[in-house]
Amino acid sequence: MSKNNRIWKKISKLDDRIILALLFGSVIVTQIFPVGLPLPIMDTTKWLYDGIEKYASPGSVIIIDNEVSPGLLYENGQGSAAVMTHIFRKPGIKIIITHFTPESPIMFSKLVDLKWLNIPDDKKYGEDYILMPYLPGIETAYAAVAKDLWIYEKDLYGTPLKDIPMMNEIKTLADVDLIFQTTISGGHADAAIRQWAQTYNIPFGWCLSAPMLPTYMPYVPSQAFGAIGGVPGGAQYELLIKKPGNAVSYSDSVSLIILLSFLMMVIVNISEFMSKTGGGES
Amino acid sequence: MSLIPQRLANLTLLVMIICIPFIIYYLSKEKKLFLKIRRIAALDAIEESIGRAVEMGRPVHFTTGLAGITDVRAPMTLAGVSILSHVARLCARLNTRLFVTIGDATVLPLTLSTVREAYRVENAMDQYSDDIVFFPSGGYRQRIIQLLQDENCAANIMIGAFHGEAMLLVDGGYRAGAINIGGNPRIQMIPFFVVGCDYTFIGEENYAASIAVSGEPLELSYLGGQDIIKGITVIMIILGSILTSFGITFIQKILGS
Amino acid sequence: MQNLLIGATIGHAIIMSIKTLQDNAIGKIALNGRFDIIIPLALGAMLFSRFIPKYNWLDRYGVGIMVAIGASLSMSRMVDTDIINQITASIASLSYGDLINFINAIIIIFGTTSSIAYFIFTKEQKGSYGLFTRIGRIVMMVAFGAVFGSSLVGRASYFVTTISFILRDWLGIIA
Amino acid sequence: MSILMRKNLPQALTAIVGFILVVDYYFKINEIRLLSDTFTLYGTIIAAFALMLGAFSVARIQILNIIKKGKEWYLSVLLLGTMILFISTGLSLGTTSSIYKTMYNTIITIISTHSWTLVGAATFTAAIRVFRVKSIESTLLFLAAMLVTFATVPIGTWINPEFKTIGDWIMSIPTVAGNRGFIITAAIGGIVLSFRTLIGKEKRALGVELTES
Repeated sequence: MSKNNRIWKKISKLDDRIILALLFGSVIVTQIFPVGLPLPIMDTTKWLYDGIEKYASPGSVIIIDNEVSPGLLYENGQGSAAVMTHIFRKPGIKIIITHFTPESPIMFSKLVDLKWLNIPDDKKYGEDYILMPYLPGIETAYAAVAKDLWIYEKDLYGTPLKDIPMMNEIKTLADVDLIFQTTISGGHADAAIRQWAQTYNIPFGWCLSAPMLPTYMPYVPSQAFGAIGGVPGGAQYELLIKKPGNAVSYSDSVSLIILLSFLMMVIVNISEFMSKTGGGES
Repeated sequence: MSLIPQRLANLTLLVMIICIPFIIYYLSKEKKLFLKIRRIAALDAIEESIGRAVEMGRPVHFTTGLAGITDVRAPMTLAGVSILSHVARLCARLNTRLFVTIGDATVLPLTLSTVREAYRVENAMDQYSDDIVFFPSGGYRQRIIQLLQDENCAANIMIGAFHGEAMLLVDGGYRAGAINIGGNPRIQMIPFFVVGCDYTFIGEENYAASIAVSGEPLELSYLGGQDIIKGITVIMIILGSILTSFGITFIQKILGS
Repeated sequence: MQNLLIGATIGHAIIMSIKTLQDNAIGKIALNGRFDIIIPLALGAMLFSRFIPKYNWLDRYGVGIMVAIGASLSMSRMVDTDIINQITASIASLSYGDLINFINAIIIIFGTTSSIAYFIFTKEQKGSYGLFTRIGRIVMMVAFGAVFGSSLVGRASYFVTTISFILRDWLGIIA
Repeated sequence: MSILMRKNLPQALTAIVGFILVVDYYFKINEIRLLSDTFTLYGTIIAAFALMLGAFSVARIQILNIIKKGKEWYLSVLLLGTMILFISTGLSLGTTSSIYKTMYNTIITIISTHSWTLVGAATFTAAIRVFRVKSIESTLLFLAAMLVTFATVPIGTWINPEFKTIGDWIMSIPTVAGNRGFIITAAIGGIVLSFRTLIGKEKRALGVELTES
């Protein structure tokens, strides 16, 4: 084979280290010299925002199903924090936060510690919002909670529910006006939309992981009014609620990385083609 | 005792989905109906790739994915195992070396017996040894990539439940210059197989292929029953759209929406 | 590293299960006098019989109930969320609206139906039907493309987030 | 023990409980409603045991490994040590205590986050390297991926604002169509599978061996 041919072959077998070096470099550069390109806002994100604006009216009861898990904290942590912040800003609402993943109760406090989720001072624990403990058995647990919210004897901190004022008029899921779920697990997403949104037809919003978003599009907007996926969704949502957040500042780096990666894909394919056809003999 | 009206359509459909397979089974048992699974490109590709491996005198690698048989991903793994028996038989018949890796210890007994049985049926027990199947406990990914490199496999067949690591296995196979054949019903992972593999089982094709190779009449009739329901949904959508275009919302009404 | 993680995770899992039992099982018996809760407690305890070879069949009772609940709950709802609602959502009117609307309707109707038809396994994909299923495959490829693209962005942003977390919060290179 | 107690009774139990829960979804019958509520509650409690069981079986393997002085037994010791540390802290101080949270965040959150990042990065590079435009289909896949991506990242809309419109269109029309076919067929398969599990015709579905093994 010719010399060019060998070069093409070398390029087509691009080395991991080169790619990683390029990516690292681009991240560092864009982090140090941010350009601040305007971030586009996808329709689904807008739908989620509008839906929450619409349904989180004063006097409404809202369930936030928080399934943020430590492994993918950076995947949908910021997105869910942004939406939660949006919900918490609404006046005169009661919020119940449920957990069906063993890790998620701690992750909620992690979101607060990281200052991603800021709870306004006028929202009092026990009067305006309550944290429920973990309940095992995904599909079963969702169904059980839907049938009777008082299946929890105590809240996360071990206070009996009957000593918590806001729970007096909330009995089953029929008293709930809006559900927001943040999850990276298909099992939880399916269970929630089946056992909660469908069975009691309650407005339902989603914060999923980036790969999950397209696969759950068939439910949007017919069964879930909106959805965001991964860090991009989080960044867009932070723009919408005008919360100068973390995710926004990454958009430059992500843009560059994506551009580079597609460029590399094209190069690899071309060089593979050339090396196959033994092209470039001159 | 009163039926919840808006769930009538649901109940009807459920009953249909449950009953039709049994009717199909009865019909096919009575020889009134003959079912045959359509060509599945990836399944033919398996034989082709093994043939190629034989010509090159290089081994074949098969993995049943990360999951075991003790959680909801069990059906995916089992589909993989029944395709494994097909692969093992081919390898035994064509007398080429086979490596089987599993992602979860619970699959080990099943895979072992499957492979042994395959070699026994092809009476090639002289080629069989228990270390054809091995469980890379810890570092599943790295061990498989290592194996693909060291043994220089000519075919890398991955059927079962895969997660984030799928792409890396594909990459391993690619680097070893093997034909990649992937199968994974988890839709989030399929694109990675489609871009990387030479042939891919898409979604339910896994189960269909596993039935095609095992050829169990009951399974086959279940599949046939499902196909009828799929046909009905297709007709409903098209008919409904045509009617709706003329302002008749009959289908939506019977579906109770 | 990995062992630390596994150890911590299963430790956490055990804690969580114990807490649940304390609050929901023992609590219900103590506070509400629901003495029937003893039944699931017994069934749950029977799950551990799988470690005793002689009595390992005992766990089938507990498992059986869990499976029954899981399967029946999901199967009855699936008909609604994943079949009926999907059908009604795919039914689109071709008559009203502009050209774009018409094209979208066509894509939704034929894309959905043909991709369903692709998964009909007991009919050979020949002739015009074969063409139809081919359309289904192509539509699915576009869908997969969306998934792939979304995953790429997801992974990229995940990568960036973590790196800048390291740069920012650990090394403090960036203000 | 007789086959009745070993096999038939558990299967019958599964079928009955399943039947009751299904009926409860379609018919308004107070007795059934009461029963199904009770069963669902039972389910959550048994599930707690199942969670514990999973953890125990991992621990058991490690203990056996230590006893047998198997390979890398010291790692097993480390694992069990961490586990015991967590359990003791959790039980004594409670999971909402700051100490437990700190332990949790320093061990679980950091390690798992970074292992995920490594896998993510590796997958990313692999995707770049392995992506081959072989056929019309993979070309379409590539184009769809590119358009969706460019609609999500600023640079795309900076190059041309139309990217967003196209990306949104792909997300809400072809993606929906393709995935919908997927969802419907998967659901039909899933329902059949669940039913077979209920009547004990499925050997290991949903991960349980309800038959003699």
